[in-house]
Amino acid sequence: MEQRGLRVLENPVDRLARTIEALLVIAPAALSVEELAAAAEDEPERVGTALGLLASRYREGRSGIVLEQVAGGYAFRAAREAAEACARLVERPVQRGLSQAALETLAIVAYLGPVSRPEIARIRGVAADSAVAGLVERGLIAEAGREKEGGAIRYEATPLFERVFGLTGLSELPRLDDLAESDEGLRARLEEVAGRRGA
Amino acid sequence: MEQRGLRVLENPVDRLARTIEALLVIAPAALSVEELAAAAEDEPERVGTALGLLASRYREGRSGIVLEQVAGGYAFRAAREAAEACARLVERPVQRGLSQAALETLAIVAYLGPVSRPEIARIRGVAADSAVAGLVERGLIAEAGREKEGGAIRYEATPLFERVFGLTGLSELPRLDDLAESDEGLRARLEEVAGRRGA
Amino acid sequence: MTAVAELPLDLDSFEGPFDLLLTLVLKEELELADVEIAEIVLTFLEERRDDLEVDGEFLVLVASLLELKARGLFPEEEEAPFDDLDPDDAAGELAERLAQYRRFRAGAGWLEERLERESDRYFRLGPAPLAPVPERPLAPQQPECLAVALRALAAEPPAPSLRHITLTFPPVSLFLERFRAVLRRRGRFVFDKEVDTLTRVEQAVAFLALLELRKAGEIAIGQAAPFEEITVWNSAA
Repeated sequence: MEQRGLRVLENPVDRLARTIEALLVIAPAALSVEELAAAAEDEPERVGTALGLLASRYREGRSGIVLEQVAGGYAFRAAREAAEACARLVERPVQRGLSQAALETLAIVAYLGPVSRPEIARIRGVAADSAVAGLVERGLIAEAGREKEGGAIRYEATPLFERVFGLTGLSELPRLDDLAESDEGLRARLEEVAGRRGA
Repeated sequence: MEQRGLRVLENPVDRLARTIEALLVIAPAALSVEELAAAAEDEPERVGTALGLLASRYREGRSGIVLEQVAGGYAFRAAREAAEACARLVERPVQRGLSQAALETLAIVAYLGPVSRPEIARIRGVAADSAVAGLVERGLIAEAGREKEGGAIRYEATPLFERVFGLTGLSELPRLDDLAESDEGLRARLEEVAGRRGA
Repeated sequence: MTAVAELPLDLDSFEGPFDLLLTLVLKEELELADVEIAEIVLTFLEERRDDLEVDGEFLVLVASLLELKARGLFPEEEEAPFDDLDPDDAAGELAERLAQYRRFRAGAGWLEERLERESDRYFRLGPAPLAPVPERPLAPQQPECLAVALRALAAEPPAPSLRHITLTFPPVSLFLERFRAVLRRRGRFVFDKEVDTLTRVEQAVAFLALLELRKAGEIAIGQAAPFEEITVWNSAA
């Protein structure tokens, strides 16, 4: 009975406000009043009222979550008083080494580049999408045009890669003459072995 | 002056709780108590106390933002009552349309990981290449090194897997022996069928 | 339980759901040689709905049964290609594998239910809209680790284990050897009689072997009229 009593007393804007809280906490980008209204299936004016309610609740000094109005609409951000903690969260400690997937992919790009994702996948025997994306994000490899018009994007090692590995140029990479006489031979050998590995 | 007075009165855990709110609202994945404590530069026990405070504030029915314990840590998610509005806002590429083959492969990786494609294929009796590639693409499993030098790549379940399936960790998976029909159950069905045939 | 497991079978040798048949076979309470696999396939086709997953599961299970049956049909004195795997071992391995597969299928079922139960749990994937961009600095690295990684990729893979391919049908080479042996002993044979006791799949593989021998010029083939018996003899004879 008490619960029902509570529900009757609930301000209908409160429920809309909760829906908007939910939408903002999962949104990958700022949401406009119209987008919020469409998702909540409610009136834009009522959404505006609810946003006003939330703005007073999620504000500096009162909450660690702050409702911010930006060009694209509304989004939650971290309170300024927590800026240092957030910086410590985001700034990862210096990483000592690369994962096996990243190292293999980087070695292929460094020795055989420019090289496309399908070529990397053939040599490693497994899709290279996330490893390539990770290395691009780190700035260790970068796009270097396409195989041909409309072909796959190719990647090459960057100057940052050379700095991190202490090289003044790719010609300083350790030699692999015992594996193959030329880059082409090396590529052929890697693809051939990968074909037999099958995984 | 009034502001200074307010600050002196403030419960110190409240400020830590606001810092944790800020960290959780920007985090791309669940944060462990240790990660929160390191970022907030505070004691893990006090972080635990603050999380308890936040759990009672951010809970179903009270808030559109819900604090949940998942994937070895804590994370904000949308309240279940707002699910329909959320569905109108975002697609869910990770969990949408997982095929039977993908679910079986996922179960094998989650229970046995790190495990290689040939091992998965042996258990399922069919090649697992496309199922594995699809699960990697979705971020539910990830590479975990090779079996040995030049051997097959092994895979393991990711924190995203735990988050999507709402698990605090892989240890929360039920024992397979409890799930599969026991010999006793089969025996009972055998006798039932035998009885039917005799009648 | 899935559709395949509950497929109702009404065979001469067995009546009941498909998974019970599998269980009885694996417990050796039912002789697989007496089980008409073609009938199982026909029943499945009658009951079949357009569901690729169910089709796939059925294929896996029927392939397992066929494999087991095919092994049982080759007499032990024949030189089988499964040198390291006698029929008893094969049955044991298959039983173990099917039991393991069942356990993981149950695990998959649990995951599916869990996903359904959690379908109203939404959370953000990826970074927050106004979050600071993370940096991931990397310590100085040694170029040698790149060479090591590439050498490992160029290394010969470990010899593949036969355990991965035991679900395949009998290889053509088995019948090549078998037909050559028969011709050495007798000089000629009637194909139909030679493969009479085999299953359709085995007969198909045997026929491929016949074509292969013909192509290589090792044998001559004669047939009086379409659908008549095929006679095979040594082409050198």
